[in-house]
Amino acid sequence: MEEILIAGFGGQGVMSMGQLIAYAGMKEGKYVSWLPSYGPEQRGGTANCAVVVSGEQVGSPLVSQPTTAIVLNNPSYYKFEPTVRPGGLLIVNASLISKTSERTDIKVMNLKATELANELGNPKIANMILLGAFLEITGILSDESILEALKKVLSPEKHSLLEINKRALELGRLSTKVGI
Amino acid sequence: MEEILIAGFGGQGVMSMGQLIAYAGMKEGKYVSWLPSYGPEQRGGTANCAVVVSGEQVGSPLVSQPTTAIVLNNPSYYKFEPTVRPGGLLIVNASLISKTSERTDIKVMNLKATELANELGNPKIANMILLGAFLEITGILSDESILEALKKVLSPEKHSLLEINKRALELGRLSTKVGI
Amino acid sequence: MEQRVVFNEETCKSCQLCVKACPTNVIYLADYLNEKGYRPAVVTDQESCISCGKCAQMCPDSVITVYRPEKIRKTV
Amino acid sequence: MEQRVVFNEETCKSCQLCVKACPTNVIYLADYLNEKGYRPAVVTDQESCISCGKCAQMCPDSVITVYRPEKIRKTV
Amino acid sequence: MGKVLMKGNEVIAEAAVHAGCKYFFGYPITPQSELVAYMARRLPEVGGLFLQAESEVAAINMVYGAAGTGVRVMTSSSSPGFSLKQEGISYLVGAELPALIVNVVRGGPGLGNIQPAQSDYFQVTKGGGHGDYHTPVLAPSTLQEIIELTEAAFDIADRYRTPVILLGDGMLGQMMEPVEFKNLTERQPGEKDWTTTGTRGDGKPRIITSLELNADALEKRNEKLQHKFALIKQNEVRYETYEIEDADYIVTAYGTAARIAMNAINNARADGLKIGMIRPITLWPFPEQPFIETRDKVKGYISVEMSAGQMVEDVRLAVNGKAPVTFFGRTGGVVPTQEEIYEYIMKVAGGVEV
Amino acid sequence: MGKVLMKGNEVIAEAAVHAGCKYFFGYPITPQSELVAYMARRLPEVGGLFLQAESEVAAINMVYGAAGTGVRVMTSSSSPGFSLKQEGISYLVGAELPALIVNVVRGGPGLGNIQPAQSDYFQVTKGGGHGDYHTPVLAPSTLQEIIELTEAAFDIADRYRTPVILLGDGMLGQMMEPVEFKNLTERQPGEKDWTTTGTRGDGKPRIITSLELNADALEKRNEKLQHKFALIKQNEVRYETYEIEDADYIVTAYGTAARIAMNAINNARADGLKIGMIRPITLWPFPEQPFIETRDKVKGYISVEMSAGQMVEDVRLAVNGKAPVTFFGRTGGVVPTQEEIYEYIMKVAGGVEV
Amino acid sequence: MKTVFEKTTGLTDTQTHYCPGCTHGIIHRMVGEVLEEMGILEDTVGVASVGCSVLSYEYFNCDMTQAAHGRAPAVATGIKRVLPDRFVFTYQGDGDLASIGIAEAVHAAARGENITVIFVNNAIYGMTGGQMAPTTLIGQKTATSPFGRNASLQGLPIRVSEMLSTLDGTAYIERVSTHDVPNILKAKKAIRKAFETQKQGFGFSMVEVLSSCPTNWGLDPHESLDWIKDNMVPAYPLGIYKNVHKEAEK
Amino acid sequence: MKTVFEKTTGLTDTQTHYCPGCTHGIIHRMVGEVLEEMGILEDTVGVASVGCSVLSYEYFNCDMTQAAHGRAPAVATGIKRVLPDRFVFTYQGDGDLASIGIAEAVHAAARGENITVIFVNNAIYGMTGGQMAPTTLIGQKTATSPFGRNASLQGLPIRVSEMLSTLDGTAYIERVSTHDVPNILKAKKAIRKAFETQKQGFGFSMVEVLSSCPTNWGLDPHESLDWIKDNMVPAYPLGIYKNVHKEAEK
Ligand SMILES: Cc1ncc(C[n+]2csc(CCOP(=O)(O)OP(=O)(O)O)c2C)c(N)n1
Ligand SMILES: Cc1ncc(C[n+]2csc(CCOP(=O)(O)OP(=O)(O)O)c2C)c(N)n1
Ligand code: SF4
Ligand code: SF4
Ligand code: SF4
Ligand code: SF4
Repeated sequence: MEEILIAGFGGQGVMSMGQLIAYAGMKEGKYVSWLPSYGPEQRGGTANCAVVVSGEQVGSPLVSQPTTAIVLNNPSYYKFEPTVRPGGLLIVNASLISKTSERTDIKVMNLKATELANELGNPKIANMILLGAFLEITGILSDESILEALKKVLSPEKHSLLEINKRALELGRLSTKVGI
Repeated sequence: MEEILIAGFGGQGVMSMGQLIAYAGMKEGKYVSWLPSYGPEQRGGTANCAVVVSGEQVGSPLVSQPTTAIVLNNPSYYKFEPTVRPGGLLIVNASLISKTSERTDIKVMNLKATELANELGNPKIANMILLGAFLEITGILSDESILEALKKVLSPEKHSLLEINKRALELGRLSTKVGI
Repeated sequence: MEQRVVFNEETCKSCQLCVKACPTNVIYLADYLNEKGYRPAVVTDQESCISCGKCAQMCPDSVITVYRPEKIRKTV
Repeated sequence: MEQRVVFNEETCKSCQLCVKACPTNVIYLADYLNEKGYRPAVVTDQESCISCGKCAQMCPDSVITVYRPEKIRKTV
Repeated sequence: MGKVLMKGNEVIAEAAVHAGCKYFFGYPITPQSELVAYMARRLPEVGGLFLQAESEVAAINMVYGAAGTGVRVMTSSSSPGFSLKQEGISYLVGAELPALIVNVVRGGPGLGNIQPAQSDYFQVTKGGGHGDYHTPVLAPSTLQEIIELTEAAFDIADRYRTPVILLGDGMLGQMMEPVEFKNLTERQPGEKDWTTTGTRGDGKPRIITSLELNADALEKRNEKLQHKFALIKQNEVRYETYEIEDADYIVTAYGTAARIAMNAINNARADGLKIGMIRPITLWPFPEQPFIETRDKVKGYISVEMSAGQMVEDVRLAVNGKAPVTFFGRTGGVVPTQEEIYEYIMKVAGGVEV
Repeated sequence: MGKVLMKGNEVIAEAAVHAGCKYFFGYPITPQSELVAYMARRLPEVGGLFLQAESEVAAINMVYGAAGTGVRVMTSSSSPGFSLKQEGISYLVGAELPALIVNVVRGGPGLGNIQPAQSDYFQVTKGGGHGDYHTPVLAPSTLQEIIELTEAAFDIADRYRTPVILLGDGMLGQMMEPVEFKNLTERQPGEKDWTTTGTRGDGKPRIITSLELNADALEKRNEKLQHKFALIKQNEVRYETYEIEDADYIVTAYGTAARIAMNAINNARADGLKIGMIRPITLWPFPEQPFIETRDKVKGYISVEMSAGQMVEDVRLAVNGKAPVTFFGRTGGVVPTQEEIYEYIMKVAGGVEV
Repeated sequence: MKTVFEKTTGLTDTQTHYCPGCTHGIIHRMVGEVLEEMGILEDTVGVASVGCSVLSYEYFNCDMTQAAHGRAPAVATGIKRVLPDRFVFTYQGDGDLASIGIAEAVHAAARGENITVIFVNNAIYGMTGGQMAPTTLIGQKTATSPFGRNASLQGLPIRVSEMLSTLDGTAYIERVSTHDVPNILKAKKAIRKAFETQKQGFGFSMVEVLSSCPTNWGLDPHESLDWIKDNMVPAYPLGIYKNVHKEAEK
Repeated sequence: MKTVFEKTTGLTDTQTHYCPGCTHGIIHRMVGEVLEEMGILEDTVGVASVGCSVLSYEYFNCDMTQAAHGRAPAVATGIKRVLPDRFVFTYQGDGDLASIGIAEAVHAAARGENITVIFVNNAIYGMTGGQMAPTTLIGQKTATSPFGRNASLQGLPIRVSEMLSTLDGTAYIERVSTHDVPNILKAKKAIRKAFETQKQGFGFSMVEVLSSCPTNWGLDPHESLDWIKDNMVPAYPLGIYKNVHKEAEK
């Protein structure tokens, strides 16, 4: 069972990252759930969502000790870095987060995703790069499922963006190997 | 324990008759209660009140089988004549009610109270004449207590009416003897 | 003479609004009570009624029906 | 030169209403983030500020304090 | 002052004035309108304020505002109007504001009618509004007791910073009975260090609120509330027992139903049956103790209510299966007669269990 | 149609549309606003009508009006807004009008917060409004079950001429989970011979009302209502049991708490403890039967709720003293973790009774 | 004999429970007549409110729904939105409409709900025994303004027609009176106009009818009519406040 | 250096949770400044409503009470009637005041409650994520008017200042805007005037402030100001609608 927590500012695409994972999980016949943080507090501060991908019926969609946390800004880093389950994974958008985790019981991946996204010509797809990294490391879902999910999630008029998203995913996967 | 029901049109003074009895009972150290019918239905039809005068704490102020019923109009007559407890008393304002009770298990007193009141010069005190009759027959309260109660109930500026009320009470008592 | 103004006496509540509304003052309260205990409004002097209908317009209880005699044309 | 316009940078939310309100266009967003993750508004060219206070009137977060240099009277 | 004959609704009002309540916000509804009218005349005499609100919703929120200033304040209504106050009551509890809320119950559901009923028991005892809360509920059964409980209600409200409900019914509200206002010293609410009256002289700004966006913090607050409820349960339970020592069967009833049932019990006793009574005076907290003390000895309990059966659940909870609990009730504004209660008692106590 | 990923709030809305509901009147409130927004987009597509009411009070009364014409109609809200609907719900019951009312519960009391809670259990099951009434309450615990129960809710509403409550919480409303709308034939309410739609063709004028000034007549009506409630109790109870046959301890929970508790139970089973579960699906009528059938065999029951302890009273009533009943709860919007539920189970089942 | 006046089929035969001389009865009759004359009795659903007129559902000879206190416009909205081709009207007192129900009235008006509101302003709460209404006049004594309504304590009367007329959704608003026959005839025309407005789908129509409450005013029925004329009419000027028909003509 | 502008002591140091560029912050500042300048911070009790400004109780530097959604004027009434010598104000959004709370607003106004209402009209529900308000403009898309507000379906916007001004109990009502500095200066004057009205005991005062909601309008903060100017101001004309001071001068 993967219990994933994705957190950042509103507008960084954390909610849709989570939905893509859930969608793709569903397509692959897994049990999934997605739960957003909600309410006014997300306005000023951080937004986050919890995704569970499991072989069994999902009990609680709440994720208090994620197997993977993907954090996209400083406040999220401080809030969730300590909660990652020992043996779990922490993916950090190092473009926006200066701190580096000193935990040794988890795997930490620092990725300058915003810079990479800029290179691809669209700073908004930093989230897809992080997602690519996540997929590469955990291997829980195929790119096809994610892209199929993307087609569902993007409105038809935005399908032109599919290509760049695909490239972002690939770049994310790649970056885990070359260690950018 | 006396359980008295007084019924008639609104405006015939049935409510205040009941209050006078309750007040006087209280003055004489008895346990008393007074309960009005209330609500919009009294507008078109009949108003009534239930009075209990007792040597013991009053349980229910409701009177379903009165020991005495005093009825001042036709609808009240029809409604309450059958409910009087066997051995009880029914006092009828015969000026306004044409029917005569055929019950033999109760004492019936038909009194042309409105005519008598007119003779005293005030048709509005028919109720006091009926009250006088009630007091005379049952003997449960003294005139003094009733008059004292009347002083309480009438606003000071209406104390001039005390005298005629007193005469009405006396006339009511008298009428039970001469059989008017 | 036929009735020009007819009262459904049982539904009258003695409010006298018709009495005041009548321009010919032909309505008055009877000296008996209806079942509800009200003295119903009545008209005995039917001839004096001019069938204006004002009493009926004013009556809150739709007690009153008003008729007007047909104009009788005689051809001589 | 003293500061004419001072920003409490930590409370700035990058809304840029001050930027647009400034008649002399001296306000811009810094290229760093404050703790909340916003690029705070700043003024470096303090001399060009005319102490009009418009930015402060416009700022929804009371970030800005504005000073005006005292008129210096020299008695020769 | 001696005995006076007053209507129940007026007794509530006068008792509140005696208890130091100078502010009333309310909306007319039968069968409690005399209370509102009494306050309209009476409060100006004591330098207080009566205001007819535009609705029950507005009234309870005016009470909320006034309560926040620290004064003793009340509102009153009857069933449909009381339903409209549910959000406001939940707010009062959440913001911990003391106030007296009177419900003179009538027949329901919906518009129902205006006759006496006890069918709002669940609403007042279980929390008719949202959230985890309870409010103390006091249920007088005579007009004299109204006086005592109205005063108690204000004291409890202030002591625990909580709204308190006084529960009557149309009969209690409309009837007259002699009452005596004993020589009361006018009660005053104690010092309150949480009021919003302007900071003048009392330091930092204060806030009255029931909002707490953070779940953990709200849970803390709720724990504080639950602690308060536990304290009230411990300290404020009231009830009356009658001849329960040797009773085979115990009738339980409150308010109007209790006074009528009492006559029936006396008749049954006169006929040789050993019947006792437990009369809850606080409906919440419900008096469990007298049930716990008797439940292993008696043959059964009979809950008599002017409802389709509500308090009987609390009786069952208190008896906890240790003895049979049966129910007799009338609804829709019908007040049971002592005769029918007597009959029911005879049926149950005579061996025919229902 | 296959599986789709949807938010719980949207699932409720879409399921209602599938159930033939074309009319929605409501007022936004977190955490159910997506439901309102979904209806605003969706209902015009099916030729229905969405109207944002000026308040929850207006919304429930618009529902009352629309329900009287015979169509399937609904409203939805969350705790404080739900409290405001109490008078209206009581009217719907009194006038016997079918409708669906959704409460996506949040932390209380008062304004509280917008996080998931189950603290409106009393309000929805005991009758938060005045008068002797109950409404069926359905509590789904997965998004797929929302579909099933939303349809059932409309059917029950029509069958018994009663408002029905669908009870969720912020988590169920906000989360996404795959759901499948099975090939449903669009349901239609049956013939209704009591609607007010103009007499055109259907004879004498009809009246929809909850008023009955005469107490005896109102009691008759109430008896009819009580009879209806008895029928619903007989026919509509729903619950799910899990491994209760050999259970030493039975956890009971509904909705969100149940799905989380299920994980804890599985873990406890894996650790060798014999734990089962009873999950009430209808909260009213409360499923007494599975408790009656197990209460003489088990060592105890554990009620797990996102409240300070409400359903536990109904559990106690059903168990009737035959076995210990303990309670574990979190409040104020805190959702319990399966770990802490597991711990609590271990504590109780491990011999330490609470 | 020709029939000049007979009871309308718009009303049932049930005798009303209104007090003697209460003009609720006159207003009922006019509404019943308009429904009859327009031939729409079969197509009408009326909404009775809570007040003395709560039992009007037994008097109007058409389908009727009883609404919670103040909520008649919301209930009417629910009906009308489902059945846009039926005529829907509410019959509300001033306590019901102007006090507890002002939100529902304002919003039905603002939405331009195509319904007709018969608003009976008798400056008091009749049903509950004579308490102050938002329309109670300054100085008027009621059960809850025992010293007379005092502007500084209880504020000034709400002139509902004037207020609602500021809302763009309103199509026809007129204030009429029942204190004599000419005014009654005018009142009936206004009621007809309001239903015509609904027929044409123009939106919210309301007729505010000044009415008496002899019982709670403590006056006899005839004095009550004078009291309307002498006290209410000056405070509540009669006339048309909103007229979409006029505007449509322009 | 002379201080031309610094943060008012009328506000606490707590940073607001408002979105970047939301003009709630400007309105807070103005109210805080007026309270400070009039020297009445210690004598004031504010009433926070339910909406984005619910946490304003943490921002205003005076005693504050949080009211249920729409009921702030009733809560304020409760406070003011007990403490007539304190200043009591409510701070309410358009959903709060004009939708669920219109009854309380109308009645506080009609009673002439001597309170000040700061009415923030941003043509939308901010807090709950952008639903239609009674003040939403025709054609405006919101979460609950996804096809644009349609007059025949959802009715026309309520112009609250105009409507309340018909009530005799109101003493001062002005509509102002926050879309540029000159208007902000005017807005502050209006707020001052409103509190002065209360000080003089003249009765109900209200300032309707046109405000932005960049988040839910989907515009950036500056575009939002333009949207106020270009779309809201024409629909909600600025100006004084009721002025007891003027009348007093006469
Ligand atoms: C929620 C609620 N509050 C109060 C009442 C009590 N009540 C019944 S009628 C009424 C006032 C009626 O006055 P009005 O609307 O002016 O009509 P009238 O009786 O004068 O014709 C009130 C307050 C109620 N039934 N329901
Ligand atoms: C009784 C109740 N109903 C609904 C809500 C949900 N709610 C909170 S704020 C709000 C609307 C706020 O809009 P507005 O008043 O315009 O203020 P803004 O957020 O735009 O400043 C609503 C509907 C609630 N808290 N309570
Ligand atoms: S107006 Fe009608 S009710 Fe009144 S007295 Fe005349 S006939 Fe009778
Ligand atoms: S107006 Fe204020 S918050 Fe906005 S950018 Fe300027 S300083 Fe920052
Ligand atoms: S109380 Fe007044 S309004 Fe009601 S019926 Fe009697 S006279 Fe008419
Ligand atoms: S949602 Fe709108 S009103 Fe609320 S804080 Fe953000 S911009 Fe301001």
